[in-house]
Amino acid sequence: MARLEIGQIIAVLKEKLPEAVSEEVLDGVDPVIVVKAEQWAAVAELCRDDSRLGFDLLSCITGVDYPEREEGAEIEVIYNLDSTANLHELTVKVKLPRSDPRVASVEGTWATADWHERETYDLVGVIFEGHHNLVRILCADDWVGHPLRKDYEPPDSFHGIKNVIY
Amino acid sequence: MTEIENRNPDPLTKNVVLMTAVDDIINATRANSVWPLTFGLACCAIEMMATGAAKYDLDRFGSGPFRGTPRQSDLMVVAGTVTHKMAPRVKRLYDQMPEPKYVIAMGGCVIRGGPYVKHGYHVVKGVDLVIPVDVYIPGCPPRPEALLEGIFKVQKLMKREKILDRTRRTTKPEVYQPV
Amino acid sequence: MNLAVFTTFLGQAGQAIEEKVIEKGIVDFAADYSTKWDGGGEGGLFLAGAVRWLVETYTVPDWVPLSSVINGTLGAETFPELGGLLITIGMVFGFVNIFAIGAVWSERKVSAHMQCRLGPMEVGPHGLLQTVADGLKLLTKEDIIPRLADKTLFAIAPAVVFAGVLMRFVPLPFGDQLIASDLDLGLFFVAAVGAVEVLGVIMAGWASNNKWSLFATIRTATQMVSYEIPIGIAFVTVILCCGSFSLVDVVNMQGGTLTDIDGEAHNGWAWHWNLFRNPFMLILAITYFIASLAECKRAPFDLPEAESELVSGFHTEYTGMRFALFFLAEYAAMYLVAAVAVVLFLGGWWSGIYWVDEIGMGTDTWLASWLDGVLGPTLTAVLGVLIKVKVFLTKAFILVFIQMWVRWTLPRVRLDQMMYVCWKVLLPASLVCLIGSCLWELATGGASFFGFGIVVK
Amino acid sequence: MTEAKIRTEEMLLNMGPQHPSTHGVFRVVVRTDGELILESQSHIGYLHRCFEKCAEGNNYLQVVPYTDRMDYLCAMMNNWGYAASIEKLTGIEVPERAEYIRVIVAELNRVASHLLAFGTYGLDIGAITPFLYAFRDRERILKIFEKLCGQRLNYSYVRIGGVTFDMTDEILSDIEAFCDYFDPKIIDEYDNLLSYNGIFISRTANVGVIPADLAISYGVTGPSLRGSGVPRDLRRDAPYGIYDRLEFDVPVGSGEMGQVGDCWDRYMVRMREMRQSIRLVRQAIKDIPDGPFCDKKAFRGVKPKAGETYKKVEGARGEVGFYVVSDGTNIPYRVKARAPSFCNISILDKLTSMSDVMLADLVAIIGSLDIVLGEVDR
Repeated sequence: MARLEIGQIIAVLKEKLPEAVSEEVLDGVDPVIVVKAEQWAAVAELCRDDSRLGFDLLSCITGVDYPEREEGAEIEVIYNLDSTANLHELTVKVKLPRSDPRVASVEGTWATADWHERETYDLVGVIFEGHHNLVRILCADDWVGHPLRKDYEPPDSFHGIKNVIY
Repeated sequence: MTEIENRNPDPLTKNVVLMTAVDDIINATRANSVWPLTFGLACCAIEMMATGAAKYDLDRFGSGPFRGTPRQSDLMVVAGTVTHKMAPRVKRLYDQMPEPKYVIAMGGCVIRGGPYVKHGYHVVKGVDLVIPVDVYIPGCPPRPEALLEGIFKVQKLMKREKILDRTRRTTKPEVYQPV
Repeated sequence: MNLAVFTTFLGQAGQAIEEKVIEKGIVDFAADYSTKWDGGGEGGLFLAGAVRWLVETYTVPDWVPLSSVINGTLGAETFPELGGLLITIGMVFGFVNIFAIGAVWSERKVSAHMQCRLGPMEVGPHGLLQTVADGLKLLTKEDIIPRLADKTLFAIAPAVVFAGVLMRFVPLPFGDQLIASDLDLGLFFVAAVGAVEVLGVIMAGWASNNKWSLFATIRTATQMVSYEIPIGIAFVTVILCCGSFSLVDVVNMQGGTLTDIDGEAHNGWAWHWNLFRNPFMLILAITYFIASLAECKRAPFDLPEAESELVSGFHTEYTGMRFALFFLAEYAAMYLVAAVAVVLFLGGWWSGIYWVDEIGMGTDTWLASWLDGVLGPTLTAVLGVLIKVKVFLTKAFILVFIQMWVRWTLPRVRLDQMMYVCWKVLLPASLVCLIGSCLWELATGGASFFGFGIVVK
Repeated sequence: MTEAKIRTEEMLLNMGPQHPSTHGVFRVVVRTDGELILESQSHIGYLHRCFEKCAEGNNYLQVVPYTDRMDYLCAMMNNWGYAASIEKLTGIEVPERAEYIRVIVAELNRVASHLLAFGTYGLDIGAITPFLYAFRDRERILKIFEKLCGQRLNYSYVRIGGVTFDMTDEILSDIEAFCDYFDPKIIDEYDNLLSYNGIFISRTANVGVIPADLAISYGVTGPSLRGSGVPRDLRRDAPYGIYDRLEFDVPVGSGEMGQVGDCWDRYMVRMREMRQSIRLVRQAIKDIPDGPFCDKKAFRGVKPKAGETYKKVEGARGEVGFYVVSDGTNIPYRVKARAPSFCNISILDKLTSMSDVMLADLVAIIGSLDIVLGEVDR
């Protein structure tokens, strides 16, 4: 139980799942690791259960839309993990194709992911496979579109109420 | 503070002298006992609570009893941001209130969407798209004094009512029907 | 129910009446007539008697159309009874309304001052007319009956609740002789008619077709039925000790001139009140007060109208005047349970000071005879009645104030805790008090705790 | 009558979005068996004001007022969280004096927020007077803030690179006077009035117990997590600003009146935190240095280089986090707010299914989690 540096965290991950981490961005403001989408569920389990890592708290899930990337339109899902015992943190990124953004749900690993994933689905349109109830959470149930996609246009009116007035 | 002109276009009831004394009494009682609906949406609701609480004490003007149910309230203070998800509920609550009923739009968001007017895709740009509003109180959020002033405006409006006048009921614009 | 109202009424009644008053005095008249009406029985239908006297002595002037018919009918036997009844009802009703208006205002003021606020200030001096404004406003509000409600039940429920409370005022004295009807089974009547109110609340909640109301209904039914048991036991204990169901008798045994079992007269003082009759009575009084809070749905037992849980409880769907009736009933019930507590434990209209109590009672105490000399016998009698009314109302209002005080201080209990308090605390406590009181009466031969062996016949 | 002959029905009860004790426009659909709740389903989004979309449409400075309106009860901390994340992204150094001022205003705001939580919790439980007492004292804090920045609720006072206005000596003495007035006399009064009231304890102790591991799994943070006995406080565990120089305790729930993690514990953590906040304010006032109160350059506009960061601070309700993605322009590419209430309230459905919860308890639980809907829905 000790605070680990980012290098040690990656070492632990690679020791158990050598294929999972596809990219390490250590020169940014926060060090970020990029995990392959298909490996993410296993990585999440490992992060939580390995006592050296002990990431028991999922702080935040962020979906970011990048429609104009050189390597193809992408959606990034960013997970901010935190350890209440070890006091270290980790930012994990999963890159998904924008046309069909699918990633495994981690609500079984962290219960808080339930609502966070629903929110990300609602606003960014990422589909979390295996989520028990992936429906809209913030917008109205019959809302159309995912508002935080960069090409989103708000509806002119919704149920007879004028929406765009300028 | 804007107030809507009391609309009484009906020439039949506009100048009924006989009823003025009765009107005066009834309007005075109504104006001095404006019971607001406990209906907070967002930040403005906190200022509304502050208005009802120790320092500003809305109860001095007879508006103290915040009723939890629309059936027993005379005034709906729409305090906060109305969203598209909430709009049908606002409309329903308004419909559930007994006549005569009044609406105060408190804060920028309910007047015209406030800071969310441009990018707030989910925000109703003004509660008057959903229900008719009598008094608008600008501010983000308005101070409790502003809400008090708004309630005084409502009292003024109430004092101009005619009990024979049914136009108030019929001229309410049916802006929006929840689906 | 104030005698002042009554005398004003008299003042307007014309020459003939004035002569009669001077001739004989209203108190004597009333007593006379009520005795006549009662068939010579004990206890006074003072009000009804007085009214009958009025009606009989007052003649409609000749210029009024059909005056001969009216005068003829008034002289007959049946009409005055009916008239007296109606006026009695009117006065009880008037008292309840005026009390409710005052109580709502004072509740708002009391709460405001407890909460560093001022409360109503704008309508009338210190907002005195606030409740009048509220009431008139509610009267003129739109009356909504929900489409899916049971319309008949929905419409009559407030009336049933109000009637349930109002009916319990019948055997309730406001002072010596000031009583609508001194029923022999007065306490039994109070307890029994209480169930009507529960029925009304159940009707209201059920007919509203609202889930919150339904919850409130079930809560009310549970609560009021449960809490009637400790209240009933308190009644039984007092009845056992006093040997009478009549509220007037219960009061009379706590003050004034008491007669012991040997026929010897004693002066009645504050320690002759039932509260001090035996140690168990003290506990019982507290038990009764707690149970009575629940009975009239006051905090901390305000579960049926728990604002933070059930929106507005059983009257969620009620608008305007119907809602106002519930409101009135609630405040009337507050007074009612307080007044019953005064009758049962706090000596009713007896002030607890013998000399004061005997003013206008015909006994020859120094105060009474001095007043007789100063004011004359008629005015002394009136003064005596007024003092007793004042004493009774003061005691009741103090209890009502305590109810308010409790409400603005304590949080609300949960349903299961409410049941726990009733069945596991109040019920055993009151049962112990019942048995204890019985044994005490047996052991001491009815000696009161502080009263040094006064036994009331 | 045998039990089989009594027909019972489960009832579906819709609580909210307009309900006196859902603290805003929160909606719970509960399936009840009499007063017992079998299952509940929370619905949020009735106040979804599109913060994140608005943030993508305004420049970095203009986003600050939107953060106010997320958690309008402790706007200072939200401002701070956002400002801190941008400062981290751009590498702006905040002047020493500004850091002290930030601590003072944030802790005062925490007191104000906890006061409101205390008051409305009393209201939920059925005690009305504590609410008005709480507002009486909250007004004093608001008056100080009004003097400081002209606003009562949504201050936008903590900005990128410092604070908007300097703290004058007069305001400092006002704050000191408030501290002397408030602690310990007023908090003791609250404890007498509500905390140790028998009925209050019986309503809140052993109700809505959240075990520590469950709380962490659901991402519960702040006083609600500390009520479960987990001493996690970002001010101490991941110090930001000058918190590492100040002394304070982290109160945790200990099951004093019932089990660890019940409503009473969560409530009491808040009451004890108020004392700690006042302690922090007093220390900060004592040590506050002279100097500039802001980075003038940052006030004119910031343009971080491309990059992204997550910064969290301890708000009144828990971890306020901002994930900011910059693409090198003066408009953020993406701002994601991690709202503590959003995570805290997500545990409600689990709590109602775990143990016997009555309708009155549901109100107590929602109140003890102390949610702000502006933040839940953003």
